[in-house]
Amino acid sequence: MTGYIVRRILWFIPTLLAVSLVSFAIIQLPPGDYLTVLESQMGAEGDYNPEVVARLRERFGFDQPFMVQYGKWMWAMLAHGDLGYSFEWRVPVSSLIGEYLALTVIVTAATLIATWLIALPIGIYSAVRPYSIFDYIATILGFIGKATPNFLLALVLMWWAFDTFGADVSGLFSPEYANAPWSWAKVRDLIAHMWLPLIVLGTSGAASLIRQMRANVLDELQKPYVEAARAQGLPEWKVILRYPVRVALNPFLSTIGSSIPELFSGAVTTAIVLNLPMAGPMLLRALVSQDMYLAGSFIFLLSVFTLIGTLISDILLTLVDPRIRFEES
Amino acid sequence: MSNALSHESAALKAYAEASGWRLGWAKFRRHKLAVVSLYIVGLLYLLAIFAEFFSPYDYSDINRRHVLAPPQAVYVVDASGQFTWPHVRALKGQRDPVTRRLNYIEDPENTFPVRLFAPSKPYKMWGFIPLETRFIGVSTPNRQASIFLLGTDSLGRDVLSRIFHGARISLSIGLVGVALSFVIGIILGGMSGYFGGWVDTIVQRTIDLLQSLPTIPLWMGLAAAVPPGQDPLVTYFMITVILSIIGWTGIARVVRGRFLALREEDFVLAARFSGASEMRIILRHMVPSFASHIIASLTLSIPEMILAETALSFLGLGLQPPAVSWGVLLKDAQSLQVISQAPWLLVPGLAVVITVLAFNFLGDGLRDASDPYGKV
Amino acid sequence: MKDLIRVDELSIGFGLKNWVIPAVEGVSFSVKPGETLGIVGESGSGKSLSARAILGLVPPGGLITSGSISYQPESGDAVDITSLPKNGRAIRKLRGAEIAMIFQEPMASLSPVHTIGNQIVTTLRQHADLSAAAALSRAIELLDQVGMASPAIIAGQYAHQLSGGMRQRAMIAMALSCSPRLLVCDEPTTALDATTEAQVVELLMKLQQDFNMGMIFISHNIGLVSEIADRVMVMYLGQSIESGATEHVLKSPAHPYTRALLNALPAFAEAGAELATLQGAVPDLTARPTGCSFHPRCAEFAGPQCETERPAIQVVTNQHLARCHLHE
Amino acid sequence: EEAPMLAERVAAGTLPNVDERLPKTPRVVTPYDEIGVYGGTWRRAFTGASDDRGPQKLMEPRIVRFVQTGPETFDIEPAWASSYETNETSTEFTFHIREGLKWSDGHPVTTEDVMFYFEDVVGDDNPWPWPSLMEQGDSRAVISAADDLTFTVTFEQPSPLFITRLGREYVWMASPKHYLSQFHPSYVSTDELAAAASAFNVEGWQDLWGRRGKAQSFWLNPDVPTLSAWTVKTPPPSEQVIFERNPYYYAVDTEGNQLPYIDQISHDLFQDVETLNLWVAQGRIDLQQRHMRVGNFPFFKENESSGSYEVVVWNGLEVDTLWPNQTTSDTVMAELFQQADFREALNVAIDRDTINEIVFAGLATPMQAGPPKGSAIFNEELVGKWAGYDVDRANELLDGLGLTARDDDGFRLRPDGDTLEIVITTALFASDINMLELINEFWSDVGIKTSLDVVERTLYLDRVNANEIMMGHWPMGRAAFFLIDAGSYAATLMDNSWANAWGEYQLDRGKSFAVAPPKDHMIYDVWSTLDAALTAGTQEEAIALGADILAMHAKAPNWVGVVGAAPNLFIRSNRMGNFPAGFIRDDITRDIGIIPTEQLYIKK
Amino acid sequence: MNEPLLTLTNVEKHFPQSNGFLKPAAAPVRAVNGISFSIAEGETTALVGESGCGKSTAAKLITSAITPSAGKITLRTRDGNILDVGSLRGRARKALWRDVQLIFQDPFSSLNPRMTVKQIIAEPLRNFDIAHGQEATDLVADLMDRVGLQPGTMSRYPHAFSGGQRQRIGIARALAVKPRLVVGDEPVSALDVSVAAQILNLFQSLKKDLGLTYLLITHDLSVVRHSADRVAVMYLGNIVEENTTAALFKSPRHPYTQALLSAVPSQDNQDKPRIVLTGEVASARNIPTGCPFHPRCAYATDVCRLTAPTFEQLPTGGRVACHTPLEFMP
Ligand SMILES: Nc1ncnc2c1ncn2[C@@H]1O[C@H](COP(=O)(O)OP(=O)(O)OP(=O)(O)O)[C@@H](O)[C@H]1O
Ligand SMILES: Nc1ncnc2c1ncn2[C@@H]1O[C@H](COP(=O)(O)OP(=O)(O)OP(=O)(O)O)[C@@H](O)[C@H]1O
Ligand SMILES: [Mg+2]
Ligand SMILES: [Mg+2]
Repeated sequence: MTGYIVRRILWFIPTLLAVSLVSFAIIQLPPGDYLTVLESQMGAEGDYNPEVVARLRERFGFDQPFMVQYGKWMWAMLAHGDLGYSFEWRVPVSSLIGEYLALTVIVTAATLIATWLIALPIGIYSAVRPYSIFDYIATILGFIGKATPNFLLALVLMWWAFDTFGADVSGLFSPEYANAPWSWAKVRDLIAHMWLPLIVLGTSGAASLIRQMRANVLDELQKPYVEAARAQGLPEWKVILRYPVRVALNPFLSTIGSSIPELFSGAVTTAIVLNLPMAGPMLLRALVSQDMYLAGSFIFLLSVFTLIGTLISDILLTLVDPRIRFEES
Repeated sequence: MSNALSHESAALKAYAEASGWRLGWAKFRRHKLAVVSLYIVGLLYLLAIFAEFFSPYDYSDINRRHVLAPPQAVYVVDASGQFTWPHVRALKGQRDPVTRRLNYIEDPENTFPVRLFAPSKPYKMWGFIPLETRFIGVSTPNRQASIFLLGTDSLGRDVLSRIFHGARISLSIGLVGVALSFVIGIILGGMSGYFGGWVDTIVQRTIDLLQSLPTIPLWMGLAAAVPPGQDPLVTYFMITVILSIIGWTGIARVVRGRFLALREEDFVLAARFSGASEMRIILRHMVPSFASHIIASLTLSIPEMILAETALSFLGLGLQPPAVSWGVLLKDAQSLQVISQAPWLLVPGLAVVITVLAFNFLGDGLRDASDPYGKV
Repeated sequence: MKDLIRVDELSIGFGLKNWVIPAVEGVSFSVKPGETLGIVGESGSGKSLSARAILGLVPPGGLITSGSISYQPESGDAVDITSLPKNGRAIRKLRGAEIAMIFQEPMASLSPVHTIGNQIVTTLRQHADLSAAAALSRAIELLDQVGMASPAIIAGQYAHQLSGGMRQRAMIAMALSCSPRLLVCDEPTTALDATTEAQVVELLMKLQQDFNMGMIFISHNIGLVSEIADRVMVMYLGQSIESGATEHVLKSPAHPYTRALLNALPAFAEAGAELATLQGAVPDLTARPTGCSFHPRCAEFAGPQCETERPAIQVVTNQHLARCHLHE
Repeated sequence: EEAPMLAERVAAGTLPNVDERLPKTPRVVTPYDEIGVYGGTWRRAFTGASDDRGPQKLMEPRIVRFVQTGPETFDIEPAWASSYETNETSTEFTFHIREGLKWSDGHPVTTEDVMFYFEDVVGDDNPWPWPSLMEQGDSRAVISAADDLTFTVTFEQPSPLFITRLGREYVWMASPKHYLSQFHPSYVSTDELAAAASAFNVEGWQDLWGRRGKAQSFWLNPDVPTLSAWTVKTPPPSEQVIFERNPYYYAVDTEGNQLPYIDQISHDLFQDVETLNLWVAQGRIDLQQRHMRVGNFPFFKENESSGSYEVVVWNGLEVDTLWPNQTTSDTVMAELFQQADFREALNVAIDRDTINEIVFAGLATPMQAGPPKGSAIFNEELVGKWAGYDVDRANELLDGLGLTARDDDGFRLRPDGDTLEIVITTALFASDINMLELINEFWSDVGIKTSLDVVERTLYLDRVNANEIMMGHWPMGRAAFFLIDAGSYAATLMDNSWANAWGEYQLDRGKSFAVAPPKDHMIYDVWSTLDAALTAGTQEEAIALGADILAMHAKAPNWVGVVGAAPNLFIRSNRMGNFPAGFIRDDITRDIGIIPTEQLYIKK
Repeated sequence: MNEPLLTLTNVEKHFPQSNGFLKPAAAPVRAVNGISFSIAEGETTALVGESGCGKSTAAKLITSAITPSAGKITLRTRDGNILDVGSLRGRARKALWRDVQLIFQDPFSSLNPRMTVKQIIAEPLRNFDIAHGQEATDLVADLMDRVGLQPGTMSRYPHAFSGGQRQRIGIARALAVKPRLVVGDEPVSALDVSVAAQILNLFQSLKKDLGLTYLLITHDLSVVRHSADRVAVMYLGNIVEENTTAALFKSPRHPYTQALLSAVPSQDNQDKPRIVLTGEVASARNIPTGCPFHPRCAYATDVCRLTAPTFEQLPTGGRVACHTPLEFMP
């Protein structure tokens, strides 16, 4: 087991290098750089000064070739854990993204959990009573959630909440807590603001989860060991929960890792519409303004999360499903 | 056995000689939602292909007198309560002096009968077939006469016509994107699954890598790299390429999995014993076996592409007006102003939902049908 | 001695839209304590369905259309299992505790995600008021009884960590955990190879003696049945076509189908000799032949009534019954 | 009088008395409506780092500033200077610092801070480049301090527009030496610089300086002393950026109350403008113009009561304009564009009223692009010229040019036989696609095909700079003092250029496509007159020369102005007092900064 | 009969355990661990043994579906040449399949569900350039007739056939190239008793008609006794005993063979005691040292634990790999 984890972690190194290279390449793809963006910003504000730009260009090293810039970034990251510098905010990236990433992780995790909490029981029930009215309703509702673009749903819900309750449902915090240090009240405030993002983000994921869970449980229900458990005289609910559901859950554990980038991507548009202080909008801004180290670091860190998520789900899987360990040894 | 044979019914013979495709179709037909979806998808494509004809107006026709007009109802009862030929009423717009909002009132006296195959301003189908008839319209070609079944946008353009035209891009972006993904996915996935070894390792690692990157930033990065202001067609193509850069990984996985599984199948070994060359084994024995699976998973990835297009447009990274796609139309509708005052501009969203739903159900049905020999 | 279980004219059908396909038709048999009934027949002849019906486990879609299954508890009156509510408390009290079942596929019948010990403990605690620890030590004891070398270790292992034979023994331990009075074995050795099969059969026979269990042993391995069953029932297309003491049925079969079946077995044939084969294939349930179900394949045609008339059960000799016009 | 918030601190002894904090002669600001009350928080919103100008423009620490004196007239007043003098030839400018003026930390402001700014902050070896404002011709101005409170700016050549430009450009004229010198290599050692950089969490000491300098920028550094009415308390990157009143602010109202009235300004970060609109409708915004789009006018209006605010309209000075590039690389088109008749046809083929009605809800003014009314060189003829809608005339002109042949779709053919198609390039941010689509419609009515090329802003500039644009769409702006940005008239302001290759020729920056205009072209006159105006001895002279340039442009249209005076919407909550309506909003006049924001107050 | 058709000499097949990148290599699976035997032309040889002992691997080696890790497999071709089966590649390997064909265990997975019976059977005809077009169709009809299928059903898909019929299709396909050696990997174990009988009869008659040589792999000893001329018994990758069927059944010499035979229920050995093996089946991943059977052998001695017995020719006929073979019972 430990050997396995160590090996997996060793695998991280080449993967991370590749990920960082790709991240860096992505942000370098668009023509121009941060300074062209700055130029046009300055132009719009009427204080364009070519000399400023020229000085900055030299300072930021934009005139150097791609690999040199990448090398410097990597080296700073490896040597000092320094993610680079945000041109736009004029601060080191690391000091900027901490809270955003934390909130992203919180929202993503909460979404994941909420989706599971909703989808799993429904999926199980649909499997136990396939082709019932409930099954059809759950399926159709789930699919509608999946089919509706997140940003559209977010906007409509936001308007609806405002129009009917006059409520402000945007953001993750009320204005009075936005800058407040973390406290119990702030956490409560966060929870109170979380439901809308959860609905928007959750609906898109729930459908697939329900379908998968339903299919998995249906599959498992056909297996002889379920019949064997019944033959043991166990009550039906115990039969279902103890056996097929346990087994059907495994595929889900394995999707933790891969659902992170998916959730995150869905969250970008939602976060923009709902004004959530999450990584998505920040990343979008960074990409648009070509704030390359900021953007690169976001992409890089998200990929790292994904990789860690995959690792965690693999480890969980080996812990939960004894068969996997067997195949491993 | 001979008498058993002679007793056989025609139906049994048909079953016995039914190919996998036929069996699959029979199985597919049992999935009612999928069948309905198939019709819906078919209808949508029909509308998209003949958008000019089915649209009551040109999608770019500006109606200065009908800016942000609400959907017009079709009446079958006239002002005096009598049943009449279906008709629409003239709309009269007025700007609110304070809020400057345009309000429209219907004039029950001034009505225009609705006609199918109505004459219209000349237009060109697909840009080269001149026509003067549209599927639906009002018969009196008069300044006040209008039939905006889904209202108009901020330039008085007919939303319905725009949805039909937008369908062209939105529906084909899925197909083209999926086709591209399919080509890349099948080649790489096939190589990976068939050759195994280091080829497999490289392809697998690449897929892992691509899948560990969050999609939207990847799109954003790539979309930002598309030189803007190209010919819309070029932009369109670039966007599909971008979408399929992610899309192929999923398909490659499926293909690889199928190849790996099939490689172990006895019938593939049997084909080898029958002296079939590797090429023939792949093309004649393996590909037909997973083609249906692939089609099913392709169908399921089309809606993803359609949604992706809308998301990209929403982020301002997709197509730009004057091109029309559902994403572009939805981008227009992304404001509280629209939701509160012209909610009909959200109808393209409904089109997206219906299409994506239909594709999902269709894919579901195809997936069930893709294994015609499996459990019923 | 009273019959432990008595199945009377049991019919099971599968509903298909508006008509019912009879999968088991009028099957009757009984088992006494300490007795073994072997059920043989080709695949699809309704062996498993009959066995499952005894536990009230007819698969979804299936329906007991007529007949009764009366189980005689240790004390009190016989209960009709067919009249108990599906998966209800009454039937659950019997399952596992009084009537246990061993399934065909040992790998698939054990939960892949619970340890062997855990699974036995669950059964034990379901039926007896035991502490977890007591249940576990009982489980280990049981594993020891079925001949596991180091039962404590096995209890902590998962199904996939065991060999086929061990899995089957674990299944047996589980089935025996509540000392059932009737053990239904549905092809318990089909998945095992010959040497392992021998181990399992040996064990079952020993345990039956120890506990004086009634046993129903389903198999299409006639050789095996001949070895362990006291009485044999042969099934064809959902009907019991012959039944009686093992030596009667297998040494002097009364039904042409049984005869044909025995002749088709290489084990019973001369080396190199042509095996007698049954012509045709087992018809589909939906296309059950009129008259005697077996008549299209029968080599010993008794007359036109075979095609039109359903044969009734005939007594061949004492306790030896056959459903054939030949014996009218 | 002073704010209760400060009075408390005075009472607690952490702050000197208000008389000691104010200069001897504070700037007196006349409130628009009434004397305000102290206190309250002004709630605004911003989009992030790149929106820094939003908060900043509320409180720029200017030495002189614009004030609006009439519907479309402006004046310049001294701000933290008590007065200034200009010599007759516009070469010498003397400024007097208010006596007793203090930085926000209480440190007195002296000419030392001015000299520090010019010697150590800007210039070649300094963190920030020399401001172009401080140059005239080829030489730089010389700054000299006469005493602690008086300094003089001397130019070699006349610089008639110096004061006007000073009211607009980002040249603060003084930096708090006592604070900033600790980050400057001339004053401290490299080690100390490195320590300072790391204390500010930046890479190098250079990052402490400049537009987004962590130490120097008053909106990023709570510690940097400033002369603005509020100082930042919670700087970005934060969800909510908060400014708090400057206890040493140098202005008072007419009753001698120290300004500002408002205690705090808070800026909430938003990602998508719809969020902001929602905040507006919910009454979460007190006063804001940035990001409030005209298209949402009905929405804002309809939610006025629910959000208890009012939509206050100011007018913009910009005119939405199309720039036919007479030197476009498509030579056939270039030749056509060079025909005055063709350009006139383009102009009169547009129904500006309809555009105004549909795109601007009828709130803007259809007009030709030129300086606005109220500007010193307003040219009525120019603004009204070719702004009517006359399809017949347009057709007549086009036919007159021989463009009579048509293609299958009814579009005119160019002399070379191709379809006459104009590609309009526009940058997303600047334009309303709807307007261009309407123009597309109008022009097709006279047989001219158009296609739209919507590009990103940076790319637009790239294209402009490479002469890759056939017709640009960019507002003609900053026209109130048109000489400041007279490039539009001389084709040398590249994004507003109607002849990029000629403009480049004049700029002489070595672009390969630069080409001399044809002999006797009016542009030569424009260039020479403009040169004369910019170096005229007095502002009056300069203005007179400017008027000449306008007259040259009134002969034939060089661009296609569409609508101007577009409404700029302010959301003003009902509790916000002293905010006037109907002002001009323009970047030159510093947007909202044209009103003294310090006299705004929150009603109790 | 002097020169055997097929000879295996010390053939080994080890499957390296691929645990993926960056993992220590695990011990290989020694699926076939040095087996030697030969098959004479016209004979039916049976290969028996427990599940997992390497029978299928041996079949694949012989049919050149996989290549041996060590040892030599030779086939005597029609013109008397000796072909090294283990080293064949490409065209040459394809040529081998004209002589050697495999019948699969599972009649359901070995037929491509998307091809008609005609296409399936015609596949080798086409690929080996034996017949095309109408000629091929006629040949297919002929083959189907021979294996007892209605030629009229050739345009059907496999899903319309029963298990026994499918197995016949598989046989017809194998016979299409007129092979000399047919390897059947448990060809009847998935089939019902009565259907299995049909197939076994078919084998017998084809052997008679076409002079085929069979290698039958099975663990059903009653099938072996009925159909095979010779038997080879495998245990954990090794052949432990080989003899004529009659001799082997009469007098097994290896303790494992003995146990195996005793486990087979049949009417006439009802009174014989069953020999129940104790101990656990070892796996090919971890073969015990010495005699691989020693942990389960009732007669095991110290020698058995230490040294592996060699495969010796016995004076009484047959060969056995045992230090202390059981007594010969004539
Ligand atoms: N869920 C079901 N739906 C429809 N038919 C079924 C179902 N379960 C069993 N049957 C049918 O009932 C008949 C009897 O099945 P059963 O499982 O009892 O056969 P069996 O004798 O046990 O066969 P085997 O030896 O293959 O286990 C079969 O023809 C089968 O097709
Ligand atoms: N490709 C392979 N890779 C690794 N191990 C293999 C491979 N093929 C077979 N083995 C292993 O080799 C051993 C022998 O396998 P083989 O299939 O030859 O057994 P068998 O005698 O045919 O068994 P059965 O009766 O179950 O078919 C087994 O332990 C099996 O797990
Ligand atoms: Mg069964
Ligand atoms: Mg095998």
